[in-house]
Amino acid sequence: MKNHENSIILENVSCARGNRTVINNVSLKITSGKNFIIKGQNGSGKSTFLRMLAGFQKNVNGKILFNGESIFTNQQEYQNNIFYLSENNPIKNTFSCYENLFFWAEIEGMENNIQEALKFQKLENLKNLPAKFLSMGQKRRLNLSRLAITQKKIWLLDEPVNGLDEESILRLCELIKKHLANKGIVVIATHVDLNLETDTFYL
Amino acid sequence: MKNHENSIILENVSCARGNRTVINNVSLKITSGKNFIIKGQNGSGKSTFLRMLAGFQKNVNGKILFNGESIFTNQQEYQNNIFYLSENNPIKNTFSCYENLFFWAEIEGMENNIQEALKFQKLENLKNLPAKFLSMGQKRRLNLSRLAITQKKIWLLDEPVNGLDEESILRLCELIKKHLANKGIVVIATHVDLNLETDTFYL
Amino acid sequence: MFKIFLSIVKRDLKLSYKQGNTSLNIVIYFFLSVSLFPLGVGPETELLSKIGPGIVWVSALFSSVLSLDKIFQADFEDGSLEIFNLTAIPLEFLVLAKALAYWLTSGLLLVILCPIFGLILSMSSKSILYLTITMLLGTPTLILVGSIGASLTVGLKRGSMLISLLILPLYIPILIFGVSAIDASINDVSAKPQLLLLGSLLCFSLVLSPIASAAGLRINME
Amino acid sequence: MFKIFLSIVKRDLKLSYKQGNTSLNIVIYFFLSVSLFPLGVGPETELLSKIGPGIVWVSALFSSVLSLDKIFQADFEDGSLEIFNLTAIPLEFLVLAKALAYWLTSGLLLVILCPIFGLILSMSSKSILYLTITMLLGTPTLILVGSIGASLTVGLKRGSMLISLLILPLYIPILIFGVSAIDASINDVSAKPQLLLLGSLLCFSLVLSPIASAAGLRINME
Amino acid sequence: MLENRLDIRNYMKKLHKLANPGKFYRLSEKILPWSNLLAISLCALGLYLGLFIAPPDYQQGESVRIIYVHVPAATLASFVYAIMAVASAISFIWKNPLGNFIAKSAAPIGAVFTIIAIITGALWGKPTWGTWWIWDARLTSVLILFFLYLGYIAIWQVFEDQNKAAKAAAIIAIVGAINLPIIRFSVDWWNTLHQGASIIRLDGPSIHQDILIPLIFMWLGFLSYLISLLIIRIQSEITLQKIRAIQILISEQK
Ligand code: HEM
Ligand SMILES: Nc1ncnc2c1ncn2[C@@H]1O[C@H](COP(=O)(O)OP(=O)(O)OP(=O)(O)O)[C@@H](O)[C@H]1O
Ligand SMILES: Nc1ncnc2c1ncn2[C@@H]1O[C@H](COP(=O)(O)OP(=O)(O)OP(=O)(O)O)[C@@H](O)[C@H]1O
Ligand SMILES: [Mg+2]
Ligand SMILES: [Mg+2]
Repeated sequence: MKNHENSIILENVSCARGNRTVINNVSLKITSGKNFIIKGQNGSGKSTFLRMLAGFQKNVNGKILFNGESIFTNQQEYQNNIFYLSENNPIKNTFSCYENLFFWAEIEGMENNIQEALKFQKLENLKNLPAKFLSMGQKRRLNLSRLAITQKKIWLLDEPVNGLDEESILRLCELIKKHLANKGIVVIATHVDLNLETDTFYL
Repeated sequence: MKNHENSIILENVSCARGNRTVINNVSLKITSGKNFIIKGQNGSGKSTFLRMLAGFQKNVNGKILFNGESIFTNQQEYQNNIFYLSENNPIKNTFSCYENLFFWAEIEGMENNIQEALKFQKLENLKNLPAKFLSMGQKRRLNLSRLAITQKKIWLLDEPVNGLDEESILRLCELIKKHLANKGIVVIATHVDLNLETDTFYL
Repeated sequence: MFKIFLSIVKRDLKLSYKQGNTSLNIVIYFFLSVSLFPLGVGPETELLSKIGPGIVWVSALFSSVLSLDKIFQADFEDGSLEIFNLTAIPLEFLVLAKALAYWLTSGLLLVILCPIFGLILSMSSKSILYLTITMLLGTPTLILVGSIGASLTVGLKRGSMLISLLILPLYIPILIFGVSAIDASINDVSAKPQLLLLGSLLCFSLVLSPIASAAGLRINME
Repeated sequence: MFKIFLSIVKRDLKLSYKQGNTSLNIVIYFFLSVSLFPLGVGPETELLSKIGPGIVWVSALFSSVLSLDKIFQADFEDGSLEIFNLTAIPLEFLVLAKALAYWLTSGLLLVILCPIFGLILSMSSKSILYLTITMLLGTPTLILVGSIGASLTVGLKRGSMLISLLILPLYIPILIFGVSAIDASINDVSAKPQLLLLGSLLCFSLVLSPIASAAGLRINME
Repeated sequence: MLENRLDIRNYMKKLHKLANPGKFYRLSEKILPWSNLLAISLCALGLYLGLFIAPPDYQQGESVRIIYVHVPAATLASFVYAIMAVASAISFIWKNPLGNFIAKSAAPIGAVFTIIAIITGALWGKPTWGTWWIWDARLTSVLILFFLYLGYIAIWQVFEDQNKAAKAAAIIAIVGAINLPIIRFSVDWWNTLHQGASIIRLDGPSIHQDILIPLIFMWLGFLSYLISLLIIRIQSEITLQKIRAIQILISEQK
């Protein structure tokens, strides 16, 4: 499965938040192997867009098709393909970096790759530090290091490089390229220009 | 007082976090009227540096002088000069934007300027929306809008433009320039390049 | 599936240990709370043994429910819940796992300790036996029922007031059956009906509350 | 200065109103706890009225401190506390303002409600009067003392239950004086010494607890 | 534990002033042998007098002899807390670490005295009152004292940063001191089963000489023992701080 073409197609999709339609009649195609970046002003609906793709939004009109099938027909199965990185970091302050990562790895059944994941974001030295002592960027990097573990096909990354230093951004870009080479899907919402070959969509 | 020269001078300042010395023997001068930017990798101590200037860090060695006087001798008085923008947003989710801002304004005795502050970050339309419905960038902007109200001389901004769109960044830069023109002090920790004339310090 | 279930339980136990909601603390809280009542009511042993079951039960309620309303809060706020949603296990299992971990660190301990408190409150050995049994059946139910309320109020949308108004009174039947089972045993009436009711309440809530809580979480997650 | 004090109180009242469930939870827990004892004791009114004051007091204590340990938590975590630190008012005033707001949404409510509960527990009108007076004097003290513990544990995710270990013992004098004042009034002895003691405890804690709490907050703020 | 190098330098300086060439160490080294000697001899004497010479009580019989352990332990339980509170207050106000060391070292000792008082009291209560335990004000306030000790000890464990722990613990010690007058006067304020004050009274002690004298010996013996223990524990606490400081310095230099 991993090296097959995958695609997400949106047809006339609208999505409301509260009583405002945030995403209005969007049609587009997201293909595997190519990075897809969403840009737009604050509050234009980038995060909403990603949440919609992850199946978290309820008030969705129109069709969203993953490999030809609506994502809502087999939602649980579809959602198993998704790696979603939200604006927050799902990190427990009292757990060390290692423990935090270990738990998420366990949930995915990938406990063996943790060392590698820590190395990917240069967190080996901080391995045993409780996460509450991490700086903001370090926390984000700990969250991002889940990417090095996951086997999921669709990566939805909401402002992944927020607060990261340049070096970390480069490392992230490398990983994304690798995933794309494996025919994965990557959708990123960001304000920062990344050095990636992209389809860009303006909300 | 407002239009006088102000300066912060650090002499051989060190500061520790946990059992690690994060800031090591730093000597520098921050002058009013010129933007001062701190750069460095994640975890290099930028936030610690700002917290130290705000008087929040305890394990500080060396001298920190504001207008020639150590900031620790009259700490309460010195701290009254400080506007500190942390990495978090001190926003109550159940309060509307207006209510959030109103409270901080009241604390500073500046309730009359709220409309202006909301306008500054284009939040007029969201005025009555509970803050939990704001997008990440909008929250940051709400926090930043406190800048338009404050009368404080020293601005310490920790990653102020995190998650902001370009337009908002420009508006912020305008405000900073205005403050500098009034001989204010601005110290910013950030990874993003701002279009400002700066002294830059690498940690 | 079961492995993931276990690892959630393990994580929650570890979290509660690291956050210091350790067994010791709960014991002390319970102990203090039980010992406050005699202070308020006076030291006459006969009176104490009479209201003893009520005291132990109310103290158990307070100490086991103390932080129950926040059981999903942290996972909700930091986005962990969303990640759970993207794994193979259904949310119902997550609820069950979290409730189990919570019970292991609070309810179970109270059950083990309540004979001691029965002695302190001069209860007879028979009513202590019944106290222990009712607590064993009742505390998990308290926690399961409480988790429904916690799931519904996790996002703190408007109207959360109404929800807690609905859920909190659900503790009442558990308390009433628990206390009256012990009373029955004291008066040499069979306590079987009460125990059966408590047992069936437990079974009910074991099935219903994960479903209801998961639904509640989904509502608030949008 | 006073204006800022007021605006903090106002904010906290508004916050607790918007988050809805806190005051209501308190009332419901109070109600649950108080109404359970007639059940354990049986309906003999004489007995009930005897243990009534103790029960109301202990219940009030538990329900009013239920969420007290979180009184500074939100402000600490989102950085509001740091901003307070940069204003002209000392942290001690902030503590006082927050304690006042907390009391208005919890303690005051219990004071207003306790005549009703006194009636439920068949207490005489005289002891209900004294119950109300002692609660009026005692609940603010409870909250002020509790805020010390809350300030000490605010930064520690670990050890949030520790507050009970630290602070509950300190509630006991308040409880004892409160109950014994009512007992004295029932036995037609003057309750003046107890009331005076309660009053002086209140005065003490009004002065000491803001200082101690502010010191605790400063420790945890680093 | 000392958290960082900068602080350690200051700390070492302070410690040196206090400990190494300082007054405390020299003074304590002088006191220690004497307090040891006094503790052993006074207790031996008191026990001999109390158990073999003093007559049994005409009401309570032989069980009255528990008094020779119960009363010293009970009074010292409060006394140690008072020391803790004062030492904490001093070190909190004048930012001197020695007070914290004293308080930290005293807490477990006080907790043990409290436990001894409670256990001996319970043992005594069974024959005289017919019950091990009742919830009256004296007994309960002593139990609270025990919890306060536990809380104080716990707070040192909960904070990672020992400087913070010291301050937090100091606050608790000071605030908890409110319990002391309650213990002392509980027998006057409430009618309880427990004995009223019979030794330290304005109008002189109201118990018989034969019991009073061994009791005083025991009390002084306990006090000497307390002083010995305290000195040893403070010394080891100071040494421990130094070892940790040096360890951190070494690890920083690597
Ligand atoms: C667990 C039960 C008990 C506890 C916790 C306890 C506690 C105490 C305390 C704290 C004191 C010291 C009071 C002070 O410093 O002023 C004390 C003194 C004393 N206790 Fe107890 N006690 C208990 C049981 C008993 C019993 C059963 C008796 C004898 C009937 C007894 C007889 C005394 C006497 C004679 C004194 C000396 C009173 C004075 O002169 O101040 N105690 N006890
Ligand atoms: N208690 C502690 N023990 C050990 N290390 C700590 C402790 N507290 C903070 N640190 C470390 O202090 C360093 C400085 O953190 P700081 O937040 O100042 O970094 P920063 O430059 O702002 O980074 P970022 O760009 O990620 O915001 C980090 O490496 C952090 O891990
Ligand atoms: N319940 C609601 N009622 C009204 N508007 C809402 C509600 N919830 C969200 N919104 C609005 O939805 C819009 C989309 O938010 P979203 O988080 O998707 O923006 P975004 O593009 O990610 O912005 P940012 O760049 O700041 O992250 C925002 O304008 C927000 O104010
Ligand atoms: Mg967004
Ligand atoms: Mg930072």
